[in-house]
Amino acid sequence: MSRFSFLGWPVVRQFGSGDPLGRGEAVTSPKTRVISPRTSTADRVVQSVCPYCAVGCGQRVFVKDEKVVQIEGDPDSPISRGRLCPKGSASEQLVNAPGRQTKVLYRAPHAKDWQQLDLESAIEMVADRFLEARRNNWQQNDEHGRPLRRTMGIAGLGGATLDNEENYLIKKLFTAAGAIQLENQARI
Amino acid sequence: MTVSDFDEYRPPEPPRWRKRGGKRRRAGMGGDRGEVPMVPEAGFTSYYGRPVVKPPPWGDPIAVYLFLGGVAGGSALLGVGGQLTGNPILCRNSRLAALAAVGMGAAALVEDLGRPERFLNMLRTIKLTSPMSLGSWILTAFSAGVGVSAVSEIDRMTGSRLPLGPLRRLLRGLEGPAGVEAAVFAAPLSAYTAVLLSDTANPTWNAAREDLPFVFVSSASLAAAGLAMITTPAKEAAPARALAVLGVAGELIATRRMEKNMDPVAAEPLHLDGPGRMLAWSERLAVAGGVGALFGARHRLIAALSGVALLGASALTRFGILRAGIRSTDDPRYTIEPQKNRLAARRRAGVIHDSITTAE
Amino acid sequence: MNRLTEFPDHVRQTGHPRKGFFTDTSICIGCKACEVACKEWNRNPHDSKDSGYELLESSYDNTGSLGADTWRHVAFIEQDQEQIVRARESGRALVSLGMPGFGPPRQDQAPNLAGADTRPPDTPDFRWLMSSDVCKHCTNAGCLDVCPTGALFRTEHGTVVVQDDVCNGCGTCVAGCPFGVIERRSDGTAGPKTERDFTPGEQAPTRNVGVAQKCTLCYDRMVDGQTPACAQACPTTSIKYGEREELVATAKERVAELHAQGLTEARLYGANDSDGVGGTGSVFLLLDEPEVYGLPPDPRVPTADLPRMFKRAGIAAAGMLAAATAAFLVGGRV
Amino acid sequence: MANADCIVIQGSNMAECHPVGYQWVTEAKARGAKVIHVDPRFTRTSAVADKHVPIRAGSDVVLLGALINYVISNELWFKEYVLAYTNASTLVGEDFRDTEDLDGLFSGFDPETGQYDLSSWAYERKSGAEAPGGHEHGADTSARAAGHQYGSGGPPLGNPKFEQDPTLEHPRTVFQILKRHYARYTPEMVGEACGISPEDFDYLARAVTENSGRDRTTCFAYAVGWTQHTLGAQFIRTAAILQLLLGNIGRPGGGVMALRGHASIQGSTDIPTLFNLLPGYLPMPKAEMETLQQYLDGIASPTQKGYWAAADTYTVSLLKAWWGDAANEDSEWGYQYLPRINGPHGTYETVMSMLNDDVEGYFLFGQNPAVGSAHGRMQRLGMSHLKWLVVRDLSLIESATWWKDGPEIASGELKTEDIATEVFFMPAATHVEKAGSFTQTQRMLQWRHQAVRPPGDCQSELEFFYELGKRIRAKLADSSDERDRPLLDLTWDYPVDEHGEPDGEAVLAEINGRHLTGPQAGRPLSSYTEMRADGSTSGGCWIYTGVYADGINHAADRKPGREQGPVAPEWGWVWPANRRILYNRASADPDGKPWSERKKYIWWDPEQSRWTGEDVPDFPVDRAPGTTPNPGAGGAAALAGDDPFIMQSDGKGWLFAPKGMVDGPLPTHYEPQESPIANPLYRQQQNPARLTYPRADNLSAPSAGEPGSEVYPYVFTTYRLTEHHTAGGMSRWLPYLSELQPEMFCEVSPELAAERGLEPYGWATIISPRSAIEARVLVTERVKPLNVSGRTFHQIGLPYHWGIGQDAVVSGDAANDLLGVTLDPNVQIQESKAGSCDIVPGRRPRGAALLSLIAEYQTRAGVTPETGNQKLTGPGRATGHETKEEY
Repeated sequence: MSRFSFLGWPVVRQFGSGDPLGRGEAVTSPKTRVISPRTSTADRVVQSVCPYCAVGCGQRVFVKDEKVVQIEGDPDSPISRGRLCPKGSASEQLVNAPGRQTKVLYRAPHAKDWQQLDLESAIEMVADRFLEARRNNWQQNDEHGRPLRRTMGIAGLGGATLDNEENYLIKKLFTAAGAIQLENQARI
Repeated sequence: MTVSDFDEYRPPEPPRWRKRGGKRRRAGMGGDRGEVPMVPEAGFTSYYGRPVVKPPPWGDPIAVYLFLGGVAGGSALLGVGGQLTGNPILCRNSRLAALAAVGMGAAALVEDLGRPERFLNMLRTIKLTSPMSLGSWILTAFSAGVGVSAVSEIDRMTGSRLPLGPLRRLLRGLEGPAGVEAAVFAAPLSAYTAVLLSDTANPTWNAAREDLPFVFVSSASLAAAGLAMITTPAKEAAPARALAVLGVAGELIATRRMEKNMDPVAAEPLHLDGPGRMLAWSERLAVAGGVGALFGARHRLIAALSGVALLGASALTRFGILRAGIRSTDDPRYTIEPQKNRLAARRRAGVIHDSITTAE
Repeated sequence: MNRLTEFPDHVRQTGHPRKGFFTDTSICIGCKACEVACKEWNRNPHDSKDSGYELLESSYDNTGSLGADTWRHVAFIEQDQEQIVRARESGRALVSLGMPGFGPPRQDQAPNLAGADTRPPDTPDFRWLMSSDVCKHCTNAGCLDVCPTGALFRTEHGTVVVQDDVCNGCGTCVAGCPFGVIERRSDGTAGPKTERDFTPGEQAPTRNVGVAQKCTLCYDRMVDGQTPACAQACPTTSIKYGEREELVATAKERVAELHAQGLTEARLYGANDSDGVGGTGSVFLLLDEPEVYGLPPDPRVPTADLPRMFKRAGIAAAGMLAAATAAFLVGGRV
Repeated sequence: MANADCIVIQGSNMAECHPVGYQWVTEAKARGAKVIHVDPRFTRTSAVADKHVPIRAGSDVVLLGALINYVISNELWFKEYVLAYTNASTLVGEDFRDTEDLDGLFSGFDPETGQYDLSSWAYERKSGAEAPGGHEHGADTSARAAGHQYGSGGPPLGNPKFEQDPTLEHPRTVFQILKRHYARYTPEMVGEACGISPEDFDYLARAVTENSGRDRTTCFAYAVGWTQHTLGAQFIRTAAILQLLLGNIGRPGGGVMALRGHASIQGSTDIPTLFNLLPGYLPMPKAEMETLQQYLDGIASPTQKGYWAAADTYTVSLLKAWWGDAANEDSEWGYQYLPRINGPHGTYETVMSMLNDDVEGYFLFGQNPAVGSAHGRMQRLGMSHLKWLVVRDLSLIESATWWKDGPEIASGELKTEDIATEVFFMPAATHVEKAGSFTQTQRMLQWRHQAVRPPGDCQSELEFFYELGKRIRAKLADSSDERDRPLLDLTWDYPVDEHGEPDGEAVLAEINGRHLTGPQAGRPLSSYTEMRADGSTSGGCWIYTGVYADGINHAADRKPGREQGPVAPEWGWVWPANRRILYNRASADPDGKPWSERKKYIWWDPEQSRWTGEDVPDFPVDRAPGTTPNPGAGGAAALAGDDPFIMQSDGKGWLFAPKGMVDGPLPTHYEPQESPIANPLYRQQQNPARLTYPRADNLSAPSAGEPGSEVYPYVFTTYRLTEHHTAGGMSRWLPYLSELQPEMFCEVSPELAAERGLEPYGWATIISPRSAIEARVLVTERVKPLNVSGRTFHQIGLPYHWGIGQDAVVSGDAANDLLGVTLDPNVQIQESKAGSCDIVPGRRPRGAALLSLIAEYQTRAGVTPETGNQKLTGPGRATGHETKEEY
């Protein structure tokens, strides 16, 4: 309890109100009287789609102080009508999971553990390795001399929780690089 | 279980682990498949043998409080008796005992709270439906009286050396009325804890509701009397011995009545395992203490031993009752069977309007 | 019931209709979305802290029961044909009681079902019951009645809620609940993985340790006119939220519909305002006896007997006083 | 689905895997629809269905074939529908031989290659009718090879006039062939092969047929329970045939519904990260397609019916989108920039290449093959051969940590310090930390707005790959190597926000396409029909054209559902052209009238001379019902007024597939790769055209009748639980989901538990020819032993969500480790729904002893790489021999 005030004392309130048995409004605390859901105090609400299965349930993402404070079903969605399965209901924990990694990690050849690496170097290293592998394993023609124009040195396997736009860019880049071994969850 | 040459490389089977009473007794798939070693009777079904009602999170401090609260209540009565009958030693010793008991008891009570720092919230409201609330107010009122009277005694014992100043006169003046005030709340203090236990969904405690107050006031009486027999010379302790004998008699009778009135299934935990042994020993000690009080108590040592026996008996009663109740939540049978029986009995009697399960 | 118990219609005085749940277990798919949505909204810790993450040996149920951390709990019960037949029988017996109502069974109430063979030709040889349990928000709530601090209170919507800033964790309510719902959150043995904040990769301490916890029917959402998290998430509308009166009407329609299909095992739980807790705010449609789901078959709010208990305690106290008096009368002479 | 009168859920555990989708089933059921669940296990779906029919895993074609037989022999098919809208009356050529004639083989099988020559399956052409455009129908050898080269329209047929017999009496009509093909698929056979009782079959058959017709419709729903088989594509075909016969395609409450498991798995095939496809189901060019013209000829004949005829416009628009000005008439629109394929290069081939050290680098984005792919051990060992590995995920999944805590480290097969693979773990953004679109299972694109910035180093794939592409291009900027031109000429310039995140809408706009020249230059296309092959339009994925019509992101349309009708066209955008039900022309009769008032959906409005209704008509909107096309016409113009199947080259629904399926024009029952049961229908045990990979590290158990089959006497089937998500990367790291299903378990019947001494909730070890795993035992009557071919047949259920690693909240052995790699020849999906195994009580051995246990079983069973990999087991066996796939 915060500072004691005699008139706020439930004993006084219960006998001064219609709640002599002290089971209702007489015993509420100041905090209770101003309770409000964090969905209504959020800075903004963003419409999204559940990342788990392919039903495509609508989600509403509540953001407060640039943090996701709640994700729940979007009642507007004609697909899901506001409902979510357990996985969809756990989306907020997915985003804010304590076990989530937010730093780049690097394991050197033969190393026994991870080390930290800055993002900039990591992308640069990957780009170098991409080009090297592409070059090392280039196949220009097949046995009949017909063009193949491809590299077998690079492969990719994607999940199906990627956006269409992401898949598009990946497919475009890999194809232009001649890296044909690109697959995704759809085959698994 | 040997299945291959590689068994030695298999990890050892870990001991079967249990979660919150969740995994014991595989009463599985509805429970009446005969896999339930404990409850073989047909017709009993449960959800994987899991409890229906939960035990309150009350550990030993609560049993200690039940015991000490009783000791305090009884002592306060002995104190006021001594006060009114001119038995200052009994009066003094009982007042001090009451203060010590209620002090430690209250401490035990606070100790057992989930948020001890919020113990003052007990006086946030007066709730007629809450024995704990009423009890808190009783305890407070009682403590006030006991405190004033006992502090006065302490002051007297220390040769009026407490730094009380002008308050001393006030204290001395209030001492008597305070003792009486405490005595007014003493019996309720001893009795309310029975209601506290019975006014729950706990199968055993609730089934004992008719007679548990009698057991508790008897136990309080014999315990306070026993303590007085230890602290007070035999000459001054005669009323305590009488109270002890009455208490023992009362407890023996009340306990038997209680069990007779209880649902037989709900009464079972009173005889099982640790609680059962405690209650059995409680009775033996009570009888021994009572006999000692009745016949051998002019002898100081016998009186003291009887007193210890009585205190022990009371403590065992409280621990026994508390734990029997907690034990009764362990097995859903104690909840389900009496309820099914009483529902069936009501239906047989033509009372069919009050079932929680309805077909329409 | 008595002068200390509440009236079923007490909330009418607040100007708000009484809110509640109707959980229709006949369409529950056991997905546990309600459990997760509830924990997620109320930021409850997960329920495996004292055990590690292990199977609970109860079909697909691995949270065990309602408790301080699990406010929605889905039960899974596997039954063979014999049990199904028995459930149908017990349900039919209930129908033929012609209840609720006063007096002996009325013949006109359900003649067609009482006598007929209600075992449809396709009685399955197996079934898997699923049921999402929740706090009952009783009309006469044991937990609320015994709470000494006023931490538990009856909201203007007729629900029963713990004020976590008031509760001192005395635990009386735990014993007071006939359904084993409310529980004190244990003290912080929670592993680091349970704790979380709204920051990825960071953790916050568990809230409300040492305080009694149970379903609030999402009081915070309700005051804002929002649906409780579990009901909003429920994919099949097995959990329905709304005004209790309407829900009870829906429930009665539904049970009649199932009976008409010969499914006499269907029955309502908590829809009767004359029962031992004055009816519940959370009403259930069950497909077997309540104890099969871990629900008490005849719960009774302890407050119903409280006046009597006070009286007995009064007599006992008087007896103690008398004994003490007698002791001084006797002992004074010795 | 909510409009269906009967819903058969088969090969899917819908209530568990798609709980929110299941609301429509619940709703239909509440309205009186019958729901039947056909599945090996009694699952949560069965629990809320009207009936559960247990079936032996992998025998679905027998059941569906028997339903087809039931429908035909009891004259229950929807005659007007079948006659008007399917190829039932078309005649097949004289050379065709059915499996009934050849004991399990169709005509055209080449035991040398293990493949079919499809030419004998062709329709009979009317005498004198010449295939226009010089496109030889049928005998075209390039069309013979694997199905991975065809888009959704199937292969080209041209538009010759085929022989038809509207009386359906000619023995070579599709209808009669169908009838003969399934004549032996009887209820008795269903009992023998599937373990389904005659009563259950009767119940199912009645339910389906009584709820089909003018007034009523039945819907089939399937998921990976069908696709993950060596017969997967044929399972779906069987259901489609049945539904066509019953008139349940293109109508409300009908159809064969795929239930897909991932947020955008539909999208990732539409815009495929798949080796054999370009966006919009255009095939990846093969080596022999040296010119653009050859490529286009391989897709579609411009004179065939339907919208595939315009494939040239889709292809050129795609090339324009990718290579901009470098794609011009002189450069064949940049066709030569495309790499070529010359065989399967799927994920499993890739892993085998890794083991051969042919792959240097591997990107994993949001995928956990160490747990989620078949034969996990091969996956992990493959990765240990890489030079470098990039793992982009939310947490440290097993595929990122196998080098230090994987099962092979524990068994001693790998030592951390010996592994030379460099591993980059790059944290990814979650779905709320990036904007973009998902395509859900009914082809709806829905836009997600960005809610917050990704934390720390986390990045979206969009940002990462855009950045990677920029750097690669920068590093090559000075290159004069002709091989680098495709990268350098690539249109790779998207607007970025202040944090460097590319604008997803700009990418979507490119996918949608725009006019490049002419008065409308710069304007987004509003329909794929606006695409041109002359370089005046661009568009990255023709089927998505229209999503950005008028410059508005229609995927972000969000008019609340309750403010719209049931079709809700203003929520999201459905390809193609925002159509919610495909082929919905079939919801009206040939005259354009609804089949019934109750099932009206799209109909012809004679006053306005337009198709109208609740949805966007999937048909030329002004093509009147009676229209007969100009004989010379091609494409959409060639569609008759009653050709509802606008993507099929003859406008009809295919009961018999003369093209497109490489393992048979009609679905036929074969046993799974591993089966303790002998094929009760033919001497041919397995699908002869399946793709096998005989390797010492990919052994198969002997099938029925072969020595050693008793060593692996049980069948396991893998599946998912509601509480987890695939390999667990998005669920096993979350306490709320982990606590709901904390441990790996197996589900066995009480009978099997008794037979093997398995203790309830104790441990069991499950051994397959590839691996052995341990699991807690759930003994449950939900798994029933079936009586199949006169013997008791036990199935073991295994959820596959767990994996061995140290970072997840919960971990456990991975069921997929048990699986081998054998693939469906049409789509190269692995068989993971049925495999042979043994089960014994107790935990599995640790360390090297685990390998010894597996080896001991292999020795006892006498398995070799050849075991189970004979293509032919029946008729041609004397001449057939083991085939090795040489790719």
